[in-house]
Amino acid sequence: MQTHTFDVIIVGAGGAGMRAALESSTRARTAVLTKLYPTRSHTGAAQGGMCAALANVEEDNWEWHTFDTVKGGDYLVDQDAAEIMCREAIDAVLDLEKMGLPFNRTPEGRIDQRRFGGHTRNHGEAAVRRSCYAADRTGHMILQTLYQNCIKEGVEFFNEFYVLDLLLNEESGEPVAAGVVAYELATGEIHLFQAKSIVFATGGYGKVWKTTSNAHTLTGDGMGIVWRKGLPLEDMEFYQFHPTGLAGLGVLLTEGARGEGGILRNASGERFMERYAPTIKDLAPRDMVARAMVQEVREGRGAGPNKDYVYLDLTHLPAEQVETKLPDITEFARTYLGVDPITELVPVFPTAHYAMGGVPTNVETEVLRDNEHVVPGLYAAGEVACVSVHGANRLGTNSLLDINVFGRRAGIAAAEYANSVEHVDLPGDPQGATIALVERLRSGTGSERVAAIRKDMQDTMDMNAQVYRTEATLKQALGDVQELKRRFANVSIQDKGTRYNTDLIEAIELGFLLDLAEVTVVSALERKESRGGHAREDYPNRDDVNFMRHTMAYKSTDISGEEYVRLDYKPVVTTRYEPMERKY
Amino acid sequence: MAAVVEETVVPETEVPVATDVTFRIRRFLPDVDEDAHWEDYTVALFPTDRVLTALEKIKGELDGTLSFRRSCGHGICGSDAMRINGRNRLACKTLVKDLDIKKPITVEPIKGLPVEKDMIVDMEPFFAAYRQVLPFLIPEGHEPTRERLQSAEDRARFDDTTKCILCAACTTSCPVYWTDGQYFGPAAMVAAHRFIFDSRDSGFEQRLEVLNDKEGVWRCRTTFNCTDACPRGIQVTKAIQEVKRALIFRRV
Amino acid sequence: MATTTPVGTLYRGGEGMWTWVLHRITGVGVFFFLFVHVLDTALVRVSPEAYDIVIATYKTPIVALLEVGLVGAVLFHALNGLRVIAVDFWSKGPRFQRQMTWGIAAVWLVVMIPGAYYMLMHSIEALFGSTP
Amino acid sequence: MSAPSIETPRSLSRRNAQRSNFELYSWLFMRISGIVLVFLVLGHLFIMNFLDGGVQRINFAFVAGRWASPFWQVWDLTMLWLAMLHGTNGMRTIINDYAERDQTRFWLKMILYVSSAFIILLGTLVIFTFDPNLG
Ligand SMILES: Cc1cc2nc3c(=O)[nH]c(=O)nc-3n(C[C@H](O)[C@H](O)[C@H](O)COP(=O)(O)OP(=O)(O)OC[C@H]3O[C@@H](n4cnc5c(N)ncnc54)[C@H](O)[C@@H]3O)c2cc1C
Ligand code: HEM
Ligand code: SF4
Ligand code: F3S
Ligand code: FES
Repeated sequence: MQTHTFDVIIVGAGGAGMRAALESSTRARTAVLTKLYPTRSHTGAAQGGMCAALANVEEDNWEWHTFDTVKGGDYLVDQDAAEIMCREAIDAVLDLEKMGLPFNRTPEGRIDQRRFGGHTRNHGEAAVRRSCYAADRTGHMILQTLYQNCIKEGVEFFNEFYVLDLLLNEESGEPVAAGVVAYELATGEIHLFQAKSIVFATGGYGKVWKTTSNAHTLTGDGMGIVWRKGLPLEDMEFYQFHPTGLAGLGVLLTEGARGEGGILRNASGERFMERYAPTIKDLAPRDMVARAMVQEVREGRGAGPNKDYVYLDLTHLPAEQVETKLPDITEFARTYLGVDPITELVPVFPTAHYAMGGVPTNVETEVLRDNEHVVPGLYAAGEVACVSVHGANRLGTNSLLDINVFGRRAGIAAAEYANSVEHVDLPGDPQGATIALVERLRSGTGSERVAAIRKDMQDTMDMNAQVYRTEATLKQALGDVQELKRRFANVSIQDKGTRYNTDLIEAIELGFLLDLAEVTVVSALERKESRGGHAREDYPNRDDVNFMRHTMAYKSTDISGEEYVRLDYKPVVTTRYEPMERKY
Repeated sequence: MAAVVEETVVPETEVPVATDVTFRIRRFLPDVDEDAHWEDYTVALFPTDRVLTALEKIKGELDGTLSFRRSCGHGICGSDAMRINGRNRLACKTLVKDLDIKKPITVEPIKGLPVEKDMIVDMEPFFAAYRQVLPFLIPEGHEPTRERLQSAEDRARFDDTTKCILCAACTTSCPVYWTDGQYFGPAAMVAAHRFIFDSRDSGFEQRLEVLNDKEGVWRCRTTFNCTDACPRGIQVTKAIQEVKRALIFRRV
Repeated sequence: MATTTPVGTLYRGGEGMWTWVLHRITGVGVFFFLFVHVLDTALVRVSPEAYDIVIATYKTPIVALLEVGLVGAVLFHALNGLRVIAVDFWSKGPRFQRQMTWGIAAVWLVVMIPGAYYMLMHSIEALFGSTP
Repeated sequence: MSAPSIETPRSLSRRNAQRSNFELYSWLFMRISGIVLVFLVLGHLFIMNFLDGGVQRINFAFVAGRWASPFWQVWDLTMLWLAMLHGTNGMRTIINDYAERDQTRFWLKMILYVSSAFIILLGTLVIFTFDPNLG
């Protein structure tokens, strides 16, 4: 076993991780640990764009952007955080351009902007062009540009190092960050990393669901690790289902398609969004569009042999525009469904997409251990974190923005903190828990298989904890997940080797997924209202009296030693916008 | 990409049925195997399933030791380049319906990089070559306060090569790279092209030094394997040719 | 480290790869022929008789066949060389490389079929008497 | 668990790039000489094999007649030099491709250069010092 010592450790090399690394590595000795080669991170899959009120093509300002974000998030957004994000958005985009990102350009040579769901002019008057984009591969360009700049700055990467544990120590009775434990995939070796600051930027956990736009590797490791340490997770019931996934596959077709003028139609060809959001129609926020689509299908207006999807119509757009502004998704539809968007309607249905919730942090990206106190030296940014700028529903493009704004903040804060303190000692037997976890799985002789349990979990979550939920479906999901956790205790893997043991890794990841599925369902059960991405059919209205607050979930043990999910609540930060009814 | 758009894949008319498909996979487990060997696996698949789905199924249901990298599952992260029926492809972008399933489908690791385990190869030499061509913007002059201006035409000039996902399908399909691992390979040339032809960049002289090297752009023998292999449809050979001409005429 | 370089199957490259293989083989072949050719021509310096004896062996049917092979090889190498040059210097070259490959194949056949017939005519005459 | 020390980031050592245009020029030379050779070699083959009865008519006297003219002397001399340099340079590439060890590579190239030089000189000598009256 090896021990490495750094000032700052960044876990994850997606957009958030690398943006942090660029700031931190110039200020302090930094290492980036990532379970994937940096360019494999799922930020690269993001398509549509990144919003900032540059006002390059029409009048705009960051205050309108803030309002849209707050309203889009169904007023569960912490408004101080949203203000920071929308104000810093402009520099975030310009910084990327200076780093070399090839944005699409206006005829004047400025960064071009297009419409996106929920982004409006003057507090909801009409859709505004705010999303800065590079065709439909904005995330790809961000990921490549950040990686290229990391090469330029000589950032130190530990590629294919799976972080499996967070090391905390006590200082005057309070937890402080001390390091992480990582498993080197190539060799099966355990490494200890001691650091003054640790930044988690490990992305989301979409693989809890079956139909998802998320990568196989988005298994919520960071949230899972933090959770197992007894630290809280915030707002886990708010998970976003993106309206336009390729039907049956979940592969995403960007909202930018509707930003360019695409229209959703039901089986009879009706533009049904006119009924649900008369003002901005197809460009309503995602939660509303996803619900409308499910509603259409439920009421028998779905298309296809099983009437289980609707159509995205791009056929009225000039072929030129589709080919140049949306080349990738055009190809996805052709490759995976054999449908040509230029001449045919594309079957689409909501797909699990984005975690609004996650590891709670303040606007300095410091991780909270309860409603008020932070864990010194521990930071989180990106999809893993919950600042919360997205509240109950994230607006499209605000995540690429989030990773850049808060990734940058995390890098600066972590480095500055590291420069002001000494290393904390590692706790006793730091690698013990990790070795036990690995050995238990490697030497397990049970009869259960990882793939089977994972499939059952995804099936029940798709069935019972998707766009619409009720007390009954959520209870069903909870029972199923708990049963699966019992089965998981009896799991065994076939690969007993040390090198590139992906069998083992998948088992570990499944463990995290099961934990997160449970937290999600428990949090959802207790939120007896409908708000943003959380739609309870048994409580169809928003209830600001009882639920205008964030959920904080903790892993706890009761007197009999049984583990359970304990829920607590945290107030929402409101600065200038009072909650109103959400109409578009 | 899908060469033929078949009517049958639109589930309007026909509900597809699963058929048994055999995969002949080149296996190598460093912990137990002396040498690589072939192994056959049969799984039931739909015509619209990807080869990646098949590998997932084999790993999940038949043999957990089968190892390969994958992430996004739809051709955007570059993890799963491998040799399918003799050609470099992304497993997640190759559909069963586009393969001849009467014979076993062969799956092997990409060629020219050291095989670590099954489909997993050591990518470090590949990324080392990439890093050598200075794959980042080297801007000129002072930083402007706003964005640098660039016309839409100037932006279009290098669009093709910005699509690269560093999957290594091209480099490991190149006959020159197989025999001479020192050659930078097409992917590095693509990266160089992306910056040389960016109107905002001024690092031509610095990159020239690398590209003009013995193992640089002149090693390319225009065999077009890279262009055929590229899952992003990048005109790789064309990009290399443009770099060559830029070097000869010393202008972009 | 127990890593193996797989000797795997042959890479199923496209036309570009196979024409490159042929270009290489023909290039090497012609190069070695040129070696021998300069040596035998050098005999003219030694003695006319020696030269004529060697050249006489060139007139046998077997060498005539080889001669056809040589012309075929040089012709292919030359045509493909021009194609490669077009790929490098003509901006549309890469786009039309496949068409150009089939183009040179056609030219090669058009030249070689009558050419081979013509070159072998003498041998055929020598072996089977004159053709009608 | 064994603990091989890992360098981070793992890197592949690479020879340093030298500033020289040799590869550029040699690449250009291949194309330019190729174009010239098309005329010279194809012309040569055409004349030798197809005009007036092909190889059958070649003998000392024929050669003697041809090299009496400076035109054919220059033709053949250019062809000899270009073809040999072109071929040698091509062989150099091939050796670079396939010879795995630096040692082998070096010696193969040495053999190549020496024999090529010998052939070029021999050929030149023959063309210039050829005495048509020898017969
Ligand atoms: C298909 C798709 C399209 C999208 N389009 C848009 C869009 O148009 N606009 C927008 O704003 N947002 C979009 N999003 C959302 C946005 O892309 C993501 O939320 C964001 O990129 C997340 O970035 P990240 O850096 O937090 O995580 P990721 O990019 O997912 O990176 C996670 C990193 O963590 C590492 N990691 C994970 N676990 C471990 C571990 N245990 N040990 C070590 N390393 C670990 C991984 O290797 C990886 O490097 C889209 C998302 C998807 C899926
Ligand atoms: C007749 C006209 C000829 C043309 C147009 C021509 C053209 C070319 C070109 C363009 C190349 C470079 C290929 C590349 O870089 O990929 C080449 C390579 C080569 N040529 Fe020629 N050539 C001709 C004649 C010859 C002759 C007469 C010889 C033999 C002496 C020869 C031997 C070679 C060799 C050995 C190579 C190297 C092949 C390789 O690297 O794969 N060529 N030729
Ligand atoms: S150029 Fe194409 S094949 Fe090569 S690495 Fe990039 S995406 Fe892959
Ligand atoms: S395969 Fe290799 S030889 Fe050139 S055209 Fe592509 S780099
Ligand atoms: S899994 Fe991402 S490219 Fe295939």
